[in-house]
Amino acid sequence: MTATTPEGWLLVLALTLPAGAMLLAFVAGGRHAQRIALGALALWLVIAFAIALQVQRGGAPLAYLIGGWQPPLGMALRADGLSAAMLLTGAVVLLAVALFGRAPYATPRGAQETRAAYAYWCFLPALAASLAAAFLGGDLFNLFVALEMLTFTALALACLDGKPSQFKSELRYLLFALIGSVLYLLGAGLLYGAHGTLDIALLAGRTRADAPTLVAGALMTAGLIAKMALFPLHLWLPPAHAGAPAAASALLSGLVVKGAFVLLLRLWFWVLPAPVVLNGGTLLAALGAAAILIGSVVALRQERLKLLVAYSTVAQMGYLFLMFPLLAAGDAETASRAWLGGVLQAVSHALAKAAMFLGAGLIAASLGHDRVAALGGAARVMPITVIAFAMGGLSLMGLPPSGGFGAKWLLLRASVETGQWWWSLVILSGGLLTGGYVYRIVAAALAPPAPGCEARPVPRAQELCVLALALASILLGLVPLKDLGLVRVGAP
Amino acid sequence: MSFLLVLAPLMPLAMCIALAWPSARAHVQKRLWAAPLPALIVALLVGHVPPLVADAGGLRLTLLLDLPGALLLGGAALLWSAAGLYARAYLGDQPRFAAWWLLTQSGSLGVFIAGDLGSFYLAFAVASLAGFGLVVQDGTAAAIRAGALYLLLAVLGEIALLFAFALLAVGAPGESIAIADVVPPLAASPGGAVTALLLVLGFGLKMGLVPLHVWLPVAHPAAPMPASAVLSGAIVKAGVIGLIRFLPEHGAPGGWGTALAVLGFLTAYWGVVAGLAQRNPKTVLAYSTVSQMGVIGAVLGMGIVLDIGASGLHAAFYALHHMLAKGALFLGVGVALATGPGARRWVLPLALLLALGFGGLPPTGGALAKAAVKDELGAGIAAWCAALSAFGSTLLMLHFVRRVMDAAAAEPEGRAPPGLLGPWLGLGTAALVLPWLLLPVVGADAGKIWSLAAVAPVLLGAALAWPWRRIADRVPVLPEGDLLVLARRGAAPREALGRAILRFETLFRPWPAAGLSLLAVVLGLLAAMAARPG
Amino acid sequence: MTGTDILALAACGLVAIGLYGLVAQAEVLRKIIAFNLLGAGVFLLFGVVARRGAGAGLAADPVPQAMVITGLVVAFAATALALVLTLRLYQITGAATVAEDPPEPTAPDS
Amino acid sequence: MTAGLLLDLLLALAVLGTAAWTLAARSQFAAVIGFVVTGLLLTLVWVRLGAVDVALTEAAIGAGATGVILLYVVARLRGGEAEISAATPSRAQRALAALLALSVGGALAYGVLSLPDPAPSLAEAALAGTAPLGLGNPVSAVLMAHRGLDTLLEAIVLVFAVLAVWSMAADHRWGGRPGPVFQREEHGPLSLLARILPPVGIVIGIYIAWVGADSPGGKFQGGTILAAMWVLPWIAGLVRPPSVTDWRLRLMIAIGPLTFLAVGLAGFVVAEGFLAYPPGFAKPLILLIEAAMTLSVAAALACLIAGPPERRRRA
Repeated sequence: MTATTPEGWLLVLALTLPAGAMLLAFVAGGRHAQRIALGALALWLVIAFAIALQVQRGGAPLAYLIGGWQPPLGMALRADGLSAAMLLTGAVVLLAVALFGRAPYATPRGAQETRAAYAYWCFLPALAASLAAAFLGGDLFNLFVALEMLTFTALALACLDGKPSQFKSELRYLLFALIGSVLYLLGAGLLYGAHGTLDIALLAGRTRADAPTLVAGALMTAGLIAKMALFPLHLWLPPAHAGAPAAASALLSGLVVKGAFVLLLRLWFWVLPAPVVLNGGTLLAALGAAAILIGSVVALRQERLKLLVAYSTVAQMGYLFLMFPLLAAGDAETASRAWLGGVLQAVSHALAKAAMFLGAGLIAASLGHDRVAALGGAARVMPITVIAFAMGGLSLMGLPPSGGFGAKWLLLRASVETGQWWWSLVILSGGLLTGGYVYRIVAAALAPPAPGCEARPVPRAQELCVLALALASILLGLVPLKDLGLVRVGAP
Repeated sequence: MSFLLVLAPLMPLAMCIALAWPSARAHVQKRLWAAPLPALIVALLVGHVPPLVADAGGLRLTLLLDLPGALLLGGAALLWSAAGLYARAYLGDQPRFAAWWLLTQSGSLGVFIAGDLGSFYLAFAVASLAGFGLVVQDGTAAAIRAGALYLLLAVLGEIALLFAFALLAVGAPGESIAIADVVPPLAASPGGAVTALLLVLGFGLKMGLVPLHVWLPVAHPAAPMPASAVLSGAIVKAGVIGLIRFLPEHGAPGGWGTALAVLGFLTAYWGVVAGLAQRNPKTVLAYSTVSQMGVIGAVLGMGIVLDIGASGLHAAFYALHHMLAKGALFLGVGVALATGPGARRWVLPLALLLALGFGGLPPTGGALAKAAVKDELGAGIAAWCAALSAFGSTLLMLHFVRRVMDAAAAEPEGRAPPGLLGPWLGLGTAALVLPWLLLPVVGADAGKIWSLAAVAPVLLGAALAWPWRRIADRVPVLPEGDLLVLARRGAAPREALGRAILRFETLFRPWPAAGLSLLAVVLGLLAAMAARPG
Repeated sequence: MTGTDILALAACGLVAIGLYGLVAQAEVLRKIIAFNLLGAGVFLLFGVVARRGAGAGLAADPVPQAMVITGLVVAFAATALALVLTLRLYQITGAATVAEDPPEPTAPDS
Repeated sequence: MTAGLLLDLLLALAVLGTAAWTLAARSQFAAVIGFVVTGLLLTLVWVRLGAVDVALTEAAIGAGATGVILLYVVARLRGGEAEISAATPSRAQRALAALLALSVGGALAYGVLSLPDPAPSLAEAALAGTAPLGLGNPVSAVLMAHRGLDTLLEAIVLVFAVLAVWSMAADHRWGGRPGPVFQREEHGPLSLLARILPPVGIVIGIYIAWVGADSPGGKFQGGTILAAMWVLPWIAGLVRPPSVTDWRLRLMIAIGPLTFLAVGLAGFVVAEGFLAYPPGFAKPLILLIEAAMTLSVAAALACLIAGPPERRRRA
C-alpha cells in the first residue's frame, strides 16, 4: 500500500511547476517566455534539491497519491533515491543550459518575438516537466505519456535551428522513437491484462515468469532501448544529436536519453521477476559492451567534432547496461555497488556530456566549423571552454577524481566480485578508447592556429556555464560515498 | 603533526590554483622552489608523524609516512625544490609550465604518503597524467609526439592499475581499502598472480621495465632540462613506491620474485646496451634510468625470493640515491651546454663523480646504495648479475660523460648563470653526502664498499670505457625508444581493424537494417528471458 | 475460442502488419500510416483486455478504455507532428524518404 | 457458431484485410483511403468490445482527424520515383521483415492468449469510485479523477505538439497565420457544406462534450468535431486562422490544461490534495475542466491540422 508521505507535495510541485510555467510561457511569448522559463527552472532546482534532501534525510522514498486515489485504480508519484538523483541532475543541467542559451536565444527589448527563442524558452520548462513525469511517475501508462512528452520536446529542441539537413534526421528519430513508444505501450497493455494494474509497486509483487510477462518485458525493453539508442538501434542518435544546436544537443544527449533509462530500471528491477532479469541481463550487457567498443572506435574516427561527441554518447550509454547482469547476479553488497555505479554513470555522463556538447558548440561557433583536424588555435581563443571540454572527457574516461571514475570503479569492482570479469575488460578498453578520442580533440585544440584561421571570441558567460557543468562532473567524484547513499534509498 | 602530511601534496596544489589569479602569478613562479618544503619537513619528521585517517563517508582515506616513504618523499622534495629553482633560471616566466609543474609535483609527492587505494590511485594518476604537460612544454613536433606516446602508455598503466586495485579491493576481507589491509591477502588469494601481474604492468610502465620502457628515452630528450630531471628522478619513483607498497612483504610465492628479478636484470642490461648506442646525452641518461630501475626491480624480486622483509627499505634507499644523482646529472647537462669548452673542466669533476657513482665507485653515495642492497644482490648468481650490471653502468655513464663533453656550447668562454649552477651543485652535493648521513637508517655496512668485489666492476668498466670511446661513433644509432619500431609496424593492421569496425557500424545505419535489428532484439530478448537459468 | 480471442488475434495481426510496414516501406508517409496501424493494433489489444475485464455490470473495464482514449490523442499528436516534418522535409529538399544521404562533404556550417 | 462469433470473425478478417491492402496499395492516396476504412471498421470493433467511448474517439480522432491530415499531406507530397525505389528495401530484407514481424505478432498472440482467466479487472473499483463524483460514466470518472494525471499530461502533450508543429516554420514566416492559403470559394459543394454544416456540427460537438460526464462522449470527441467544424470553412477559404503570435489563440490552446492545473492545485486548499475534488463539488468542477478542455482540444487539433505558418508575417 502506498501512502502519501508528509513531503509528498514536493513531487506534485516538481511536476506542475515546470508544466504550468511552460503553459504560461506559451501564452505570454516574447520576452516574458524567457523570464518565466528562467524563474521556473531556478525554482525547479530548489525543489529538486529539497526532494533529494528529504529522501536522503528520511532514508525512505517519498510518495504522493494523486487525488487521494489508492492504486490500482488511482496513481501515485514516487521519489526514491534514483528519482531524486536524476531529478537533481536534470535540474542542474537544465539551468546551466538555460543560462547558456540566454545569449543565442535572447529577445531584445522592443524586438519582435522570434521562432527559435520562443520555442527554446517554452521547451526548456517543457523538458523539465517531461523529466519530472518520467522520473517520478509510478504508473507504467503514465510513464508512457511522459515518454511521449520527452519525444516531442526532444524533437522540437533538435529542430530549433531550422536547418534543412536536420529535418531528415529528426524524422528518423521521431519514427524510431514512436515505434519504441508503441512497443512499450503494447507491453504495458499485456501487463495490465495479466495483472490488472500498471502501478509499479503493485506489479512488483505480482509478476511471475509467465508468457504474458515475458512477452511484455521483451517488447517494453526493446522499445526503451530503441529510445536510448543502444547498439544496434542507434541509427538515429548521431545525426540527430550532432545536427542540433549546441544547447539542444546538450539536453538531448545529457538528459532525454536518461528518461528512458530510468523507465528501463523501473521495468527490470521492480516489475520483471528476478529469474527473467538474470537471463536477459546478459544480453543487454552484451549489447552494451558492443556499444562501448564499436561506438568508441567509430567516435575515434570521426572527422567532425559534434559527430564525435554524439558517437561518444552511443558508447557511454553502453556502460549503463553493464549493471544489469551484475545487479542480478551479485549478493546484496555487490548489487548495491552495481546499482550505485550504474546510476552514477548516468548522472556523471549527463553532466560531462552536456558540458562537452556546449563546449563543442562554442568551438564550432567561434571557428565557423567543427572539423577536428582544423581545431588549431581554439585553446588560445577560448581556454576555459577547452579546459572544460577536457575535464568532461576525463570524467568520461573514468579518471579520478571524477564522477565517471566512481561509476566505472564501482562497476569494475562489481564485475570482479560476481566473477563476470569479462565486463571489466570492456570497461577498461572503453576507457582507453575514450582517452584516445578525447586526446585527439584536446591535442588538436592546443595546436597552433592554421594560417588564415579566424576565431571569434565567445561570450565569457557561456564559457562559464560549460565550465560549471564540467566541474560538477568532476566534483561528483569527490562526494563521499556516504552522501551517494541517496541513490541507494529504495533501490531494488 | 599529521596535518603536515596533507600539506605535502596540497601546498603545490594550492600554488597551482593560485596561478589562476594574475596578481599571484609572479609570486608563485618566483617561489616554485618552496612548493615541496612541507614535504621535506614532514620527511625529516619521520617517526614522529602519526598516520592521518579521514573517514569520508564510508571511505577511509589514509595518509601515512613510513621509512621507505620518507626516504623517497624527502629525496623527491629536494629534487623538486632544486629543479624548481633551476627551472626559474632555465625557462623564465612560463605560467603554463608552472601549472603543470605544480600539479605533477602534487601527485608525485602525494604518492609517497598515500595509504589507501583511493588516494594512491588519485596521486598516481595526477603525477602520471600531468607529466604530459611537462613533456610537451617545448611545443615542438617531437615533443608533441613524445607527449602522445607518454599519455597513451600512462593511460594504459592507469587501466592496468585500476583493474588490479579492483581485484585487491574485492580480495580483501571487509570494506577497508587501506593498502595495509588489502595487500597481505594477495599472496594467498587464488587470483593473486593476475593481480600481481597487473601491478607489475602498471608500475613497471612507470619505472620503465623492459619492454614497457619505451616512453622514457622518447620523453626525456623532448622535455626541457628541469622537467627531464624530475621525470627521471621523481616521477618514475611512483612506480618504485608502488611496487614497494603493493607487493606483499612476506609470503609471496617465490616464482613472482624470480620473475621480477629476471625482468629487472634484463631491463638493467637492456638499458646499458641500448644506451651505449645513443648520441644525445639526455637519451643516454634516460637509458641509464631504465637500467637503474631494472636493478631496483631485481632488488625487490630477490627480496621476495629470499623473503627479506626490509627489501622495500633497501630499494627505497637505492632509489633515493638515484633520484638525487640522476636529477643532478640532468641539471648538469644544462649547465654543461651553457658552459664553453674553456670552463668545461670545472664541470667535469662533479659530473664524473656522480656518473661513476652509478657503478658503485667508493666513496660516492652510489657505493652506499649498492651496499644497501647487499642482502638481496650480495650472494649467489644474483651477485654476479649485479656486478655485471655495475660494470655496464660504469661503461654507460662514462659514455654519457663523453657525450656531454662533446656537446658544443655556443660561445667558447660561456658560463652557466648562477641560477643553473646553484641547484646543480646543491643537488650533486646532496647525492654524494646524503646517503652517508642516512646510512644508519638502513643499517648497511659501509665497510664493504672498499672490497674488491665492489670496486672491480667500476675499474673494469672504466678500463673498457677508453676502447669503447673509439668504436662508439661507428656503432649504428639505435632509434630512441628502440622497441617502438615494432609497434609502428602494427599501425597498418590497426588501421584496417578500425576501418572494418566503421564499415560494420555503417551496416546498421540504414532504416531497414535498424528496423530489422529492432524486431530481432525483441525476439532475442524474449528468447534470452525465457531461457532456463544454467 | 471466444469472440474476444478472435479480436485479440486481429490486434496481433494489426501489430505484425504495422511493424512490417514500418520496416519495409520506403516512403515516410506510408511509414506513418503503418505506425498508425501498429498503434491501432496496440489500442485494440487494450480493448480486448478491457473486454476480458468486463464485470460489475459494465461491458468492459473502464480503466483500459480511458488509457486508449488518452493514447489515441497522443498518437494523433505524434502523427500530426510526423506529417508536418514530412511536409517540411519535402518542401525543403524534395525528399520523400528517410534514406541516409550520401556522406556530406565536410563543408563549414554554422 | 453463434452470430456474434461470426460477426467478430468477419470484422477481424475485414480489419486485417483492409490493413494489408493499405500497405499494398499502389498509390499513397489509396493507402490513406485504406487506412480510413480500417479505422471505421475498428470503430465497429470497439462497439463489439463494449467500449462506446473509445468507438467515438476512434471515429473522431483515429479515423477522422488522422485521415483528414493524411489526405491533406498526400495532396501536397510528390515523392520522386527514383528516390523511393532506391530506398525500398531489397526482396530479402522484406522477406526477413515479414518473418520477424510475424514472429513478433505470433509471440504477442501467444502472450495474449495465455492471459489469466478470469481476467483481473478494475471495473468494480471504478464503478464504486464513480458514484461519489456524481458522474454517470465510469470512463469519464477514470479520465477526470482516478487517472486525472494522465489526462492532464495528455492535455499538456497537445500543447507541446502544437508548439512543436509551429516551431517547424521557417524563421521569416514566424508571426504569420498557420497553414496554406485556400482560395475563397463562394459557390460549389465545399462552400455550401462549409456554410451549412458548422452550425449543426458545433451543436453536436458541444452536446457530445457535455454528455460525456454521464454517457459515452466527452471533451476529446466533442472537441474533434468542433475542430472539424472550423477546418471545413477554413479549407473553403471562408475563415482565416489567427496569427501564431496572437495571444488569444495561444490562450485558447492552453486554457484547458491551465484550468485543469489550477483546479488540481486548488485541491490542496479546498480538498484533500492535488487533483482531488471537494465532496459535492466534483461534478461542477469536472464540467468546468471539460468545457475548457473542449475548447483547447478543438483549437489544438485545428492547429495541428493546419500546420506551421506558411505565409509571411504582415507588418
